[in-house]
Amino acid sequence: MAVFDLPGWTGLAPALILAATALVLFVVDSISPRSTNRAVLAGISVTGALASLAVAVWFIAAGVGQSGLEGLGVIELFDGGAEFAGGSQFVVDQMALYFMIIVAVVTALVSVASYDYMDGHTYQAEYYSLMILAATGMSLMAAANSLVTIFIALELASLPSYALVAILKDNRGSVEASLKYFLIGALSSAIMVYGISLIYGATGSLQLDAIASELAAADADDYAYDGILGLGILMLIGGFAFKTASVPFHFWAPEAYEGAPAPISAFLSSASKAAGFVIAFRVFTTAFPLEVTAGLIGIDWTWAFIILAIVTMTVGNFAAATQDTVKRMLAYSSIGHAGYALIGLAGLTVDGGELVMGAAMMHLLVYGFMNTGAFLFVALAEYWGVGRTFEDYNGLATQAPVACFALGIFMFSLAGIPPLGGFWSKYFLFTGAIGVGSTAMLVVAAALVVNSALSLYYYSRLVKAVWIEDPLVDRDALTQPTGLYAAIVFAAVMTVVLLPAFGPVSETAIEAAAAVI
Amino acid sequence: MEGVFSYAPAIAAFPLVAFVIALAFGKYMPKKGAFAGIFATLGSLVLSVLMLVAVASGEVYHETLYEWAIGETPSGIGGIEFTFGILIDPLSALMLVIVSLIAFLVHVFSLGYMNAEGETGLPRYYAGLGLFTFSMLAFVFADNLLMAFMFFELVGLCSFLLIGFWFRTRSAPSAAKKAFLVTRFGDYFFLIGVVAIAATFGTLQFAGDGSFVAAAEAAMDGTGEAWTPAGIGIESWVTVTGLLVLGGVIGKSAQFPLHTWLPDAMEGPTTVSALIHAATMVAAGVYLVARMFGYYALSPTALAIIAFVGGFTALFAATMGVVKDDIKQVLAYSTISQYGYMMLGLGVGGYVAGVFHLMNHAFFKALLFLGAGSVIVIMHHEQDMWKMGGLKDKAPVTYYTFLAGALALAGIIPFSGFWSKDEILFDAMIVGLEEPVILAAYVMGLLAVFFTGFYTFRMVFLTFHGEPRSETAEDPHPVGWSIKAPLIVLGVLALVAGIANLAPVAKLTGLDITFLQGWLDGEYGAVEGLTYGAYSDLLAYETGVIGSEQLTVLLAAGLSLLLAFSGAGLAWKLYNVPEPVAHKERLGSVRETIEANYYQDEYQVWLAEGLTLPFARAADRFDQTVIDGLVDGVSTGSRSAGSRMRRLQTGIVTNYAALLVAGFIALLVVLGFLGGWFL
Amino acid sequence: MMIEALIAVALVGALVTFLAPNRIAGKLAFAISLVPAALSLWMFSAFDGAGNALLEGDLAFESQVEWLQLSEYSISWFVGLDGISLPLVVLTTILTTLAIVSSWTPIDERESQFYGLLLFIEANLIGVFAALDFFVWFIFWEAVLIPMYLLIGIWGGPRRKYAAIKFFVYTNVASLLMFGAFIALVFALPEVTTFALPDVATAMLNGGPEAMFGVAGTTLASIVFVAMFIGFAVKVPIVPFHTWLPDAHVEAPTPASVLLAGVLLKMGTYALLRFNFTMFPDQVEAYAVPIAAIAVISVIYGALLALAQTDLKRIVAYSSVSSMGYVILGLIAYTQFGVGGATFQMVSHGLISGLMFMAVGVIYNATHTRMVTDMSGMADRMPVAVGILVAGAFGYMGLPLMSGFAAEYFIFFGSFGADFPYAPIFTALAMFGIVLVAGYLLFAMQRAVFGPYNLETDYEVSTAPLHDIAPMFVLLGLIIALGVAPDLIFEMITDAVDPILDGGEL
Amino acid sequence: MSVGIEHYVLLSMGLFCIGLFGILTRRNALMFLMSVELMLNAANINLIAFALYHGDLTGQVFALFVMALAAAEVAVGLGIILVLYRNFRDVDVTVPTTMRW
Repeated sequence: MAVFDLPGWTGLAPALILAATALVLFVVDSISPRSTNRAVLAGISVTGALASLAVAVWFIAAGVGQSGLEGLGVIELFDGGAEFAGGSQFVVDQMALYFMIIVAVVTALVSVASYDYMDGHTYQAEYYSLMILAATGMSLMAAANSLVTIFIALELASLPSYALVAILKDNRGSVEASLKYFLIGALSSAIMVYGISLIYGATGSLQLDAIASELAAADADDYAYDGILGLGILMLIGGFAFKTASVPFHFWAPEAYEGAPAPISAFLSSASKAAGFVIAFRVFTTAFPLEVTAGLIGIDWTWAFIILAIVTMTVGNFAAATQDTVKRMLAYSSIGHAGYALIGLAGLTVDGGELVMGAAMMHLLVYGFMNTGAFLFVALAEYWGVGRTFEDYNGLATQAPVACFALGIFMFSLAGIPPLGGFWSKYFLFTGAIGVGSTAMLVVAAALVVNSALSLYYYSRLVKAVWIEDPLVDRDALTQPTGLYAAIVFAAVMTVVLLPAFGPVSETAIEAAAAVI
Repeated sequence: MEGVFSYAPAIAAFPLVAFVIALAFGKYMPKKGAFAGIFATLGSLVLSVLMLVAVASGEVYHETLYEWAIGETPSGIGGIEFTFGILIDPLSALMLVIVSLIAFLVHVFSLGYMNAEGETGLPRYYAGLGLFTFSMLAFVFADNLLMAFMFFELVGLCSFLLIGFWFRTRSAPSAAKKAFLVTRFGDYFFLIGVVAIAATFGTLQFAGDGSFVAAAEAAMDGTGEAWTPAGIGIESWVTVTGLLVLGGVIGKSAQFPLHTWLPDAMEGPTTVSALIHAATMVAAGVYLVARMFGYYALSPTALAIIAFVGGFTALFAATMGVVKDDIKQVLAYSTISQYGYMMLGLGVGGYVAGVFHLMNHAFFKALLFLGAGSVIVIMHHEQDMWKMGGLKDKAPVTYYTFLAGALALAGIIPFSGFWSKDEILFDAMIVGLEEPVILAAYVMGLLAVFFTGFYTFRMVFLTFHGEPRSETAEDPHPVGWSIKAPLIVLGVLALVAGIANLAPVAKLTGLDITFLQGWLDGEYGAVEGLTYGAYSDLLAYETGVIGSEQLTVLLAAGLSLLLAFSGAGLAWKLYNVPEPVAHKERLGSVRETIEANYYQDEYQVWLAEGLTLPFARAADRFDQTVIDGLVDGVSTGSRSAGSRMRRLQTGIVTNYAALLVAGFIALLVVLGFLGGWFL
Repeated sequence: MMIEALIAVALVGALVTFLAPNRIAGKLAFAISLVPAALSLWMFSAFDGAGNALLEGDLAFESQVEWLQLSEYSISWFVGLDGISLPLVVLTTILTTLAIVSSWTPIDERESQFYGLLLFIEANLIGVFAALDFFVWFIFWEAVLIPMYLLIGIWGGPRRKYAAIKFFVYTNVASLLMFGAFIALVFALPEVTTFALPDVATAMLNGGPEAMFGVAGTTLASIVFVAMFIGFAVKVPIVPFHTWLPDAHVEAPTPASVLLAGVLLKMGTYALLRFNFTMFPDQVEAYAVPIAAIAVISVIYGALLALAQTDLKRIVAYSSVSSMGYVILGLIAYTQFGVGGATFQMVSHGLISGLMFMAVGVIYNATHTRMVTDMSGMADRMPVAVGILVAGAFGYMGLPLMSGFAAEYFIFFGSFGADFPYAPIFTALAMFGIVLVAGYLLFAMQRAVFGPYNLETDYEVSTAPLHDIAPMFVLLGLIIALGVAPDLIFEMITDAVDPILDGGEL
Repeated sequence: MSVGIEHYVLLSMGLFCIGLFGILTRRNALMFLMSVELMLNAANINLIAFALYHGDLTGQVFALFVMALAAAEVAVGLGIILVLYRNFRDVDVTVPTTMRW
């Protein structure tokens, strides 16, 4: 394969391409600051996202990160040469590429949708470039292999997001949302940095492998730093919890998703969440191997995730059950799904757990399609100006059957009902949770049952609104914006196709999981 | 003669075809499909007679024609085959002739009774008759218990359809429902019996070495093995199963306490009543007992119960018959009572007597009902006897034939009814001399004779004698040949049928003139084990005599004749006057009870509507509130929990920060304690 | 590839119909649905399978393709038919076709969507009965929910939304419970690396699960058995998990009711037979008495509830609960006639209840009420429809020479002599249902269709059109055919049932 | 006396708690922002102290990164506070509650 010939740094190509795209957007904007040519801007960002996607897919197909004969092995970057034993700051393995793909896909979808959604708004160029920058950050998070790079990438993803949420400057909701998002984000990042500093103190290193080796070297019997280390780990979890919108760091999410422009909500709830999970996965599998860490801090850190998973999915689903506005319901449901994905970390065990973690990764991919699609439908509704509540959506199916058919697909897929992609990932999570075989995970599985029953209720409520109910007010005919429709239909098709064609996804996910564990 | 048996299936097939034709094309046909039925039943009749002749010439027919289902018995006594087959032996051949004859006559009579009266929905009527005849004929020549049960049930269906023929009224559908439900209740036990017998012996055949009767015998004398639940002794288990089957009999043959449907069944057209009472539905029960008599013969207990139920029903129904004003009602109760006699006869081991009375009763009861039908036509569908009177001269044919039937019913020598009823009472008496239970049954049967004579002639006198008591009775409606012909045929039969078995005469004179006994005993030909002789060997009854046998015979005959005459005489005294009046008040306090039929309907209706229905409603309320309430409660509960969970999101960012930190600290505390960081 | 063809035709047909214009949708769907019907009938005639699909039987129309690899576990597309599933597939295709015809009259809005959903549900039902890999089976099992939810929700009666969501959530929760239990079982089974039902069944029959969650293997097996039983009991439904059924039935449009009662309920009993009663012989023996008690309660209690109703559809709905009780009784009898009769009853009840709902629907089309208290003497105006209703009712009562009697007789005979404790008593108690069913059906008839004609309408009630009547005649013909010649399917059923009773040893 | 590592840690923890306290009590957005800065700087103290303690530079380098990012954060934050003021005529963070529950 051609990858051999390329220098090592090209391993980050997917992220670099995005960065380049952002720069191009700046250039374009600075050439003609006044005129905003939506087609060009959207086109550039879509191209960039697709290019990043293509490269990532190519890498993964070429066997980057795979061990064995045909595999090309993991690409390690910036390991500072031989004399510096720190280890690499970035690593491009299957998991990194997998999440780069998710990010790129979501970015592409959102850019396409934004073409129509941002019609008539100011700051188009800023919008796109910020989005691509955030995407770059997320893409880097996927590959970051040291607490430093992780923090930087995370901030690179966060800061543009704050601005994106506030992009509708004269919309109170948008501003309020971004304020809350920013404040909670700042707090969480502060907590996270402090956690990093504590971990640094306990281990004297910031690079994940180095941390792991330090811990392995430490003497478990009289370990002085257990408190510091534990607190540090917990604060780190706080940082991730913020990014993945998990309880108790989720408070920003409902407002941010509701107030932000719908495409941005889609972007944050799908890509940003996935990015948050990838660093969580990497840090806890690479830096804090279970048995070692447990020996030092005296407790399995999976307990933290078990608690978080149960609480998060419960809070998310129960709060979503009785919402009045569709967008807020989706926001809470995305918290609930964060809870589902947390099972991927909660289910880790000393001997393996790749099944459950792989399932979580699958879920995040499928979620990237179905949840993005759902939020894009909301974007469509906002574009039509039909209103925000369930009642306002009543009877849309009679006027826009295709979009509503797609919405039905997204909803049932989110609920995990076959024959849709959401079924696999959700039920594999369930399967994995049970397969762990521990009683605690059995409780998690039970919580999953209760919550998905409830989620069934509120997802079908939306389906009921658009398909069963009759319109409260008679609307005039609805237009069919090309970009939004294209994005929604594509997401829907992918959601369906992912049922029969799930094989590659599940295999890649499980291999990637097995590789890092 | 061998070949004729290959046509046996056609006996039942003809009416079935007629049913289909009448149903499908009836409304386009002349007489609305009547002729299809007439020709079909005629064909059946001819074939049946041929069968009779064939049997008389010494052959019998027992053939399995069709395999319904086969498999393993759950009780693990080998495989079992559920089949359809034909068994034509003296008993079934005789019954085939009776049924097809009556059915034929009823069809003919219907021309005058239904068509001439311009009824609507006649195709439905004739289709029903066809199906009815088909079911009954198939039931008669069924060679196993399951097949018998199936057609037994179909007979019930047909009765439902025909009793409810006038569905636009309120009463007819109700009566039809009652008939089906009450008999269904009996069939419930019957079906348990069928299942039990099949599970016990692994066969349901009536005849041959593979029959459940033979299996039961073998099991009882230890040569064969059989399954019984929870190790019940085989003897008692045979009794239990026998009684379970008897449930169906009691239902269909309207024995106490399941007789209540029959009087209501008079809501159907009179022709249907004739068919039901004389030849098909009600006869089916008693015929079933005769059919599997060998099985009952194995269980004295079962027989005693049969006899007692029969005797009691005979008296019980007869007493109710005396106060009825509706001519059909009187006949209805007489039917119940007469079938009581047959049960009595079979119960005391008088197999021949029972079958004999079954035959005779078929003739004279059909006659009486058709006669009543003719009267009803004459009276422009007036059924109250108090509005009749004096029809004797205006409708002589009807009168004399009806009279013949009445004499037979009352058991006046030399009419057919006398011979059979007397034989039953004689058998009951000689057994009763040894068995107190049977004696009680006999006494009740004997008393019933008196009432029979009374209500029969009360009916005759009120209807035909005296002065006309209404203008319709003044100028009666003429009746055609299609009504008269069947009456005449049946009238003759009612008179002479007794010759078939003049047992008393034989006993007194020693002449061999008990043809029916010989017939049923297989003198001409029979299936091994299904003969009177074989049954008698199985019977465990002791019989005694008073003085010599002749004396006993004379005593029994004289006693019943005396009672019959006195009953008739009383009726003559009271009602054979120009202006008869009701004498009910003389009954005093008993009267209400009797007129209310001993409150039998009341308590049964109460069981259905006073007990079951409220219970069902209560169950429904329980279902709606408790069970479904739980389900809905879960959903409402979780939704309210959800709306409480929403409130966490106060919208004030400072609270968020506080909650966030609180949550974080909580997590820290939990894990810290578990991990022991604070030490 | 026959089964794939069946499913594919239905799926593609569903899509085509969904996109077709409303006015031709009905006829189009009918034409399309004839293909699966014909195919399945051909398969019926060409059936060459033997034995039980889960227990080393030779399958008909088998096909297996690797699908997913889940760490060491593999999921494959695995379908095939045996003597139990084939009759149910045929039942599905035929009932769907007839249901489509019977909806020409009542469905007058959004036809293309309606018929599309009908075909979609048919595809999934076929899949449920044909699938032999757990995940494939479960996908179809769950996928049935969506179309039924929409069918009830969009075209249903006044309380349709409540009924639809209740059906949707209730049955789905049950499925989740059952899913979890089964997964735990598979993980607990040594050296089982697939979710193929035959593998699981074999492993269960020799050895069973090992300890998991700190409970012993046998205990785990019992827990799983109970959990799965409950999971399926909701679908069947068995008392006390039945309350979704009457609501769903009453609110659903006639064709949906036909499929719901005709086939969807059979999914539950079919699954019970395939899973609980094939894989857990020991637990079946251990829990015989409670299950038999539940069966009897379902029969009697369901019949009592039916007796208390005045809505014709509700009556039939509750009578379904009662009839399903017979199925459970037959299954727990664990004898050839018991289990075979239960399977026979699945088909028979599918036909009869379908017929009943169609007849009620036809009357409803004319009267716009289903309350027996609101109408009287309907026989006067629509003789044919009422005639068929009466015929169906007697079929329900188990009239001989109709399939209902055969089924019930097999079940009773199979369970009376069965060797679980008190079998004869339980059987006798359950048999009392045949009296109650006659009671409530005749009671309803007498009030609704007989007696003097009386119905407050501002229009003239006329007889039903031919395309409403024809499907019912087809069903009636099938019912009588199966009643006269049960061996049409009973032979292949017993052939597939025997291995279960022999505990897999052949 | 010599200043041990624990003193630095205690100092940073104190600082962190002060910042946290400020966040929980102050309603002025700018105060909020400053409190966050305090927390970040507490982390910086830790990093530098530990770098000294462990005798490698990564900690100090990281501290520089943190400062830079803090600055960026403040920039974005101030922008948001600006639009906040423009929309709500106030910089009180508890005022905007149009979206809740």
